[in-house]
Amino acid sequence: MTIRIRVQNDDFDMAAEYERLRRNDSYGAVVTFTGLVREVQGDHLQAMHLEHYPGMTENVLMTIVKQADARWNLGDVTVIHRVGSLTLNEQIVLVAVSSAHRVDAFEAAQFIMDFLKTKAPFWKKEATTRGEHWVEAKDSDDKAGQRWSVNK
Amino acid sequence: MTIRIRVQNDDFDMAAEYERLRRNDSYGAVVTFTGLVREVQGDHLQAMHLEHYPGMTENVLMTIVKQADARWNLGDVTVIHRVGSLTLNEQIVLVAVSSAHRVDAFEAAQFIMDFLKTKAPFWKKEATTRGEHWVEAKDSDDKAGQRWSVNK
Amino acid sequence: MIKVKFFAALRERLDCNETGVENFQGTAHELLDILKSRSTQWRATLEAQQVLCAVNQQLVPLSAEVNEGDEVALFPPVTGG
Amino acid sequence: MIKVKFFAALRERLDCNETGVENFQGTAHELLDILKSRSTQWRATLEAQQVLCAVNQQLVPLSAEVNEGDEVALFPPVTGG
Repeated sequence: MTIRIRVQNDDFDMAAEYERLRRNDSYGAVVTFTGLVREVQGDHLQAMHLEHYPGMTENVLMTIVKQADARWNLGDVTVIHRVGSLTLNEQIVLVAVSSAHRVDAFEAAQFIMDFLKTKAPFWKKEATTRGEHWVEAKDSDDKAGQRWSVNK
Repeated sequence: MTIRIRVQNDDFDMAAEYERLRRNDSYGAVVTFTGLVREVQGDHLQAMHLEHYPGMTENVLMTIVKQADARWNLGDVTVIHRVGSLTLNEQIVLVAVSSAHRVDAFEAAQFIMDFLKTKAPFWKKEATTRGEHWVEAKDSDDKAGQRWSVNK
Repeated sequence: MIKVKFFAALRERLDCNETGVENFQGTAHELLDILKSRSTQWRATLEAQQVLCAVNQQLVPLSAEVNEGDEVALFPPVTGG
Repeated sequence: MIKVKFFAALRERLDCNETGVENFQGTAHELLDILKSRSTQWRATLEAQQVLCAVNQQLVPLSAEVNEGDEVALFPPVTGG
């Protein structure tokens, strides 16, 4: 199993990351999740700034991936999260998981995203035509994280 | 919403399909599933042949995607499934879903794959060093399809 | 006439892509019985495994009615994806 | 000395990236109380929203012990992804 964790300012090449994961004869399933900067409803987004806690971020992401690997039968996992200034439609995050079986790949990718959203020290600040504000954490993300604590 | 359904002999370009879906400011989440020809355990795969029922296949895939769209809040959906002769590590199927929210994109992509596996008229035949055989349907796929019939 | 198509393992074992059944009125199950009665080999093949049925390219249970001019397809459980 | 880092909205509202607390022994909750007592503005900011705590880059509950030389971080609920 190869785990790749990256926290970076630069954009990432989703196609190259996918190609890296698919080149293994044993894994028949690849699931990717990509998060993009989207428009703010009823307003116009001018920029998004992503702050993080260097050092802690990478450790938390690695811990989350290792928890997923202990729970499902996984091939390779890549997690890339950008920080710094982004604009509308830019890529923020990529989670890519390969596995012999599709259910493992789907569930592990969801698990990693759910915990990234609730445990990894990233914070988003949006600048719109009405000014700057820090994005509020969502209850729905806490709930998404909690569903994995019950054995399914 | 744009729905793209393709049943084709030719390989597909996963990166181009992803780029098509991500170019929309309203959808912040893209989930992709790719199925690949994988090695047969304890044997060596020489080729895979995929047969389908022309006409019916496209209709079934469209019906499945429309059911997903009725159930979740989706952006665009692309389903591409290959037929004919494939070799080890080739791409078989792509399901790509965009949405404003990640949970919708994840669940819809899983739903589409679960029903594709149990309702769409495709059949796989594997050729290994021990001869040719039709792949048997899996109980686990029936179960994966059934879980969507209970309201969650 | 009812046009009947076969796919995958069923098509190979019957050595038949497509056949016709004349003057038929009844359910898909009854149509299957007529096909089984064609030969011991057809009976054996059609009874050896689970057979799914589509009428006019829609999956249906074997209790479904088949009408003159319909396109019926018989095939094993699907294995795509 | 305990090094205390602040992030995101907390860092901006306190106008402070990092501070130090001398001769401290106790829980993260007690450390937070010391920081609140620095000024009415710090108290208001640290009481206005949910504050999460990491000790040596591990998320911990506020009941966790903080020891000499630890790196403590205080921040709002995370919003990445």
